[in-house]
Amino acid sequence: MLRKLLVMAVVAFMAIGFSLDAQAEGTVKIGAIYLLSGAFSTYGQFAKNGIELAADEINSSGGILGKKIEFVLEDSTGKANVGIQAARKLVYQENVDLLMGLDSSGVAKGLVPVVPELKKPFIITHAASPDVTGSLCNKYVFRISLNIAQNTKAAALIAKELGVKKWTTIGPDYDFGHQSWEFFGNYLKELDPEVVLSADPSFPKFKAEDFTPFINKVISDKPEGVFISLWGGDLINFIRQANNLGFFKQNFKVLMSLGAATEVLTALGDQMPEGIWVGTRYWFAANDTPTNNNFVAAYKKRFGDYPSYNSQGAYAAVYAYKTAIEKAKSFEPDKIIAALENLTVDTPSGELLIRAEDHQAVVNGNWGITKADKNYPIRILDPIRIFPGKDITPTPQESGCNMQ
Amino acid sequence: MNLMTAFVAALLNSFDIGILLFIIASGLTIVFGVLGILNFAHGALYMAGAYFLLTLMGTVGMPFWVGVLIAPLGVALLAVLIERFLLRRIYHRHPSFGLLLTFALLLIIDDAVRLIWGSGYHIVEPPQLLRGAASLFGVTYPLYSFFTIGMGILIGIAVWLIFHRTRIGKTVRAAALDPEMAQAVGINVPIVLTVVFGFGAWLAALGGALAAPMRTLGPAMGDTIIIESFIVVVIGGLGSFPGALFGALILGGIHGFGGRWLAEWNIVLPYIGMALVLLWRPEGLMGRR
Amino acid sequence: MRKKIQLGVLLLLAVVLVLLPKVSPFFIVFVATEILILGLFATSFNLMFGYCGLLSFGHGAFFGTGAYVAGLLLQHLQWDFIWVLAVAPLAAAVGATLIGWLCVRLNEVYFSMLTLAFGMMVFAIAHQWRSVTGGSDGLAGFPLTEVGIGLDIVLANPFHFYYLTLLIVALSLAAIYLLTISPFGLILRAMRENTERVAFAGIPANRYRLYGFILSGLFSGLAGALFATFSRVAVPEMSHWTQSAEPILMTILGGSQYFFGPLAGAAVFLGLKTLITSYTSEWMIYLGVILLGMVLFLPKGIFGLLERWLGGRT
Amino acid sequence: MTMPFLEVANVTKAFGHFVALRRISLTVREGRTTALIGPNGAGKTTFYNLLSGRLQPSEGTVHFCGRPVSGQPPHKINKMGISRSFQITNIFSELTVLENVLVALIAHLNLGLRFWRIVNRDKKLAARGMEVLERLGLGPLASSRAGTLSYGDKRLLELAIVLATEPKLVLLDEPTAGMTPEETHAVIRLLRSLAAEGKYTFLITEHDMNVVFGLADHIFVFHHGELLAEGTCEEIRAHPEVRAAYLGEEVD
Repeated sequence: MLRKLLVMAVVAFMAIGFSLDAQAEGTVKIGAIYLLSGAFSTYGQFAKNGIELAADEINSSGGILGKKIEFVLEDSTGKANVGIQAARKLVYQENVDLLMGLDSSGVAKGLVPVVPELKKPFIITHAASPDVTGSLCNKYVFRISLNIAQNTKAAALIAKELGVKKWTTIGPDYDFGHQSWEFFGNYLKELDPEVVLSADPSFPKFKAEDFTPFINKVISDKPEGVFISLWGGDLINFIRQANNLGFFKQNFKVLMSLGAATEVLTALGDQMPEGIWVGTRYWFAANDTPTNNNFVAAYKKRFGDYPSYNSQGAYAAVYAYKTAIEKAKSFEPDKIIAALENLTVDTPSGELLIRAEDHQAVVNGNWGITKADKNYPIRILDPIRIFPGKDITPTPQESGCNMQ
Repeated sequence: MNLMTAFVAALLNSFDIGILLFIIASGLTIVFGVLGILNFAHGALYMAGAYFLLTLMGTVGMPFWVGVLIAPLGVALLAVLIERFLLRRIYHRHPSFGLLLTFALLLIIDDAVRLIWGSGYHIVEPPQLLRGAASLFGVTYPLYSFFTIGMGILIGIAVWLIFHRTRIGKTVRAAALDPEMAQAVGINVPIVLTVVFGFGAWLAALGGALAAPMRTLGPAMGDTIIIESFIVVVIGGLGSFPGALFGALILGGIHGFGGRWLAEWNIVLPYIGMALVLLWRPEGLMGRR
Repeated sequence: MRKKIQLGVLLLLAVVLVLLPKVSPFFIVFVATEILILGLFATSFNLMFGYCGLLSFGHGAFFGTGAYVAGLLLQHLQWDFIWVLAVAPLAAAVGATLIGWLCVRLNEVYFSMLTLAFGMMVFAIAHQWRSVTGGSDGLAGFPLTEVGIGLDIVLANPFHFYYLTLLIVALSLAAIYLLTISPFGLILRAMRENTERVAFAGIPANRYRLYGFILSGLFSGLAGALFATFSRVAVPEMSHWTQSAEPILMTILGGSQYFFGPLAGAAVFLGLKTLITSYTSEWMIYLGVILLGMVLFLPKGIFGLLERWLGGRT
Repeated sequence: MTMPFLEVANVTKAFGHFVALRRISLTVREGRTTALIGPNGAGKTTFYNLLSGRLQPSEGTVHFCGRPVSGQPPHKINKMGISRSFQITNIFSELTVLENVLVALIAHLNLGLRFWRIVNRDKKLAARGMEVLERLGLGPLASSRAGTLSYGDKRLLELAIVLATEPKLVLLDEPTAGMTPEETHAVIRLLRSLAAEGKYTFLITEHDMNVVFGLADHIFVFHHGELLAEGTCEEIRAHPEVRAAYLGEEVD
């Protein structure tokens, strides 16, 4: 009996579920695809916070051209095929007007070539693979977040200033880690041909948990500078283990390309070493503009934390859509796309320009040196170095984009 | 650093990783040996141990030493309920149902932890006494790691003594060898199974609590551990307790030395190791046919 | 009587599947395509599990091989799709021959663990061999070609692709079904119960297991090739153990003792997943609870229950 | 017929330090029903395992019709014409009775890789299977699931699987163990009539001396892993050492 009920419930649930298709008039629907489950779900949560905040702000001040924002989240689970199916679901089943999202480069690279079939604009807010606005670029896809090329160009500029010549890396053993090192190395070589890049860099497997062998190896190799592209939980593990082994007291400079991410600084607290160069896609204290101050204050009030870069990216994307739609005075996908090209958007991370040639935003890079400050529960950046987007963004020719 | 110190560092690293794996995998192998269930949710219980400790130390404000004792007991209690109300219903079915049921538990516990503690990262501070590093043969190594190695050895000896030198141990082994016979001579087999599952979970959670000061706490942190534990028990011999030690040290060695000298192969070395053992001695290095 | 009911249900299913795109919301076509492909994957897995008694935890290796070979052929050679579909499963079958040759001598959980190990080795190759496989990002953006042999089918058109998938999956299931009722299928079923007895009756048991494994790998590779084309990517996760776990889940859910069990399991599993993810980002916990209920209350899977309702076996 | 039928030369089987069989040499002649007796632990089952390929001898050789048996896997030995039954009933209980026999027939006729044939539609194959079943009186049960048979019928089905591969030498491991006296008598009659057909040569182990003396033309006695004696029923009955070691307790 129980079994019958169970199965009938499941069947009924499925039947009802698939026929539900409520589309309220007078709303603009945004579909967002992020990592919502598993080890990296914190990034999806951040993005959700950003969208929620932006949507509520916009809705309470009249919406976009009078339409309220409604958003639907889907889980990419970090797998490209899941992300692609989620995008189809958002467009065909949920009837969304606009798409945004993507944390993982792998998902982005898989999904981007499929977006033209869906015929909706898509703003990427996190995934950093250069190819997405490079060799794989297309009319529908935009990115407003810092990509690998931009961030590593900033890192290379710092490395040049530091003046040390012998560099190695510790990065996760997947495409992001390898690409970060390639880009960093190439930029640095251009800036300073005398630089020597390690022939035997360290790529611990992703989610390795134990970085001790790599820490020991780098210490014993005695480089002059170490470029670290680990991120998230890996970076936290790495820093704690490195602290124990005196890694940060060695005679080499350390650059962490994603070291100023708030989820890392929050977890580590005073375990985060001071005096280290760290980068991030957005730093909450980097811009003293009304847009940023309002965002940080509203975010802190609502979620009790300093906003993460991923919240900022999602927040900015919603506003980018708003700006574009108001410029286009239309909800037609093609018109929105046209409006997004060459659009200047005022975001918490500063003004950014979405280039028409490759749809990559020319966006500032944020770096700084970690410092303890008793007014903050986390390490902050002092001094902060902001690299203007135009100085660190490769030209459209360099990015390899061929729009149609 | 010369080759010698690099070697010692890798060796220490192997023990550090291996002993922790041993604590966790021994729970898995004991549960398999007695209940015949390969517990997919074992890694989730490891995670629960770490998060329980986080709350006991953070919200409740217990010192590490108390928390590390209590957190695993809490998880063991949870496991007892799982055994009593869920697992018990499927012992008579094909082993694949055990795998499926514990997989469902993995999904539930993973998400429940995320709902309760959030999706962000957390760390647990080691106790004051164990902060910093010590030097051994010219190698600097975290003090806390020496502590986990010591704890692992103590736990190993204690568990071995329980199984081989006490009445309880004999009862459990009898129940594992022939449940019907054991029942006939007056052993309450269902209770034995409950206790053993709780004990296995206790070991997993203890591993989690001990790992907490070394590892980042985050969602799904048990997912890598569970596969590593499978590899350990297969290399050592399914159901063999000494095998779990042996297998854990081998896998620790693979990580310690492979991580140092064969890093780009690191994602596959454990599997190559497991395949070689299975082809050479399918029953595992210490297992019985 | 039972035969007639079965035939009737099958006919009804066929009609529903053929008419589906005409009546369902557009997105359901995608869900149905995915169900068909993964249903084929699960059915080929079940050739080893349900019929031969060997639980492979590494079938992602063949699924992934099929996906990558299809992706590479489309990316670099732009072959007509029909030839891609012919070659990709063969590549998977070659892989299954090598891996199977080593694995079939083991039994039970040892077989499962050895296949897990080889599956993860294939994953590692896909993940690390960056110059060929595209590393962790995999192959993406490969073009979709003509189907070939004069067929006017556009792969990018979801309806076309659905019907093509339906045809291929139906033909494959028919082929696998014929296998299971052939003398070979009888030997497999006998080996599930007692491999040694079969050997003492004069059958080289391990070689037959290997043949079964190769066929199972072949169809898994076909499913992989279809899936890569459907998803437009070939990524390392397709051979990860989490991918290998999916057909296991689907098969046990649907009922491993029934030929259509894995397909039914795929339908329920993917249907639930698609649905729950629309309502909540905590889909894992809901899926977990539903799975738990099914394990506890449906010992013979969904199909076992359906059969009882239709008055079949008691 | 100069070639010996089954020739076992100097066979020893040791498991570590334990020697299960020590330097056994014997010859089984074609057409002569032969029994192998001995107390529990004498090494009879080990000996069967060596003959059927489940185990390999530590030393010595086994030849069948001049071809080496030792070193061959079970399925090849079966193809040479040696087929065995098991002490513990070893049938496919999920399959039907007919399917059980078909498995053996498919093996024997090398039909296993006819992927395109449908087993249930193959009338010729079914007829052959039915023939074997009828011969053993299992015909009416052909479509029952094997697991539902009575114990005695399961033992008969086991014999049917063995005979379906048309072996020259049939190794039976305690074929009447656990049967009722009526069933035992039936089996003795059946085996006698099968032997009389001249197609099969039986090698039988048995605890039941009535069965042994009722069937065997020739008897080997194993004791502590060694061949203690051989001869006709009368010779064995009269053999002093056999009486002392074994028969004393069982027959008198």
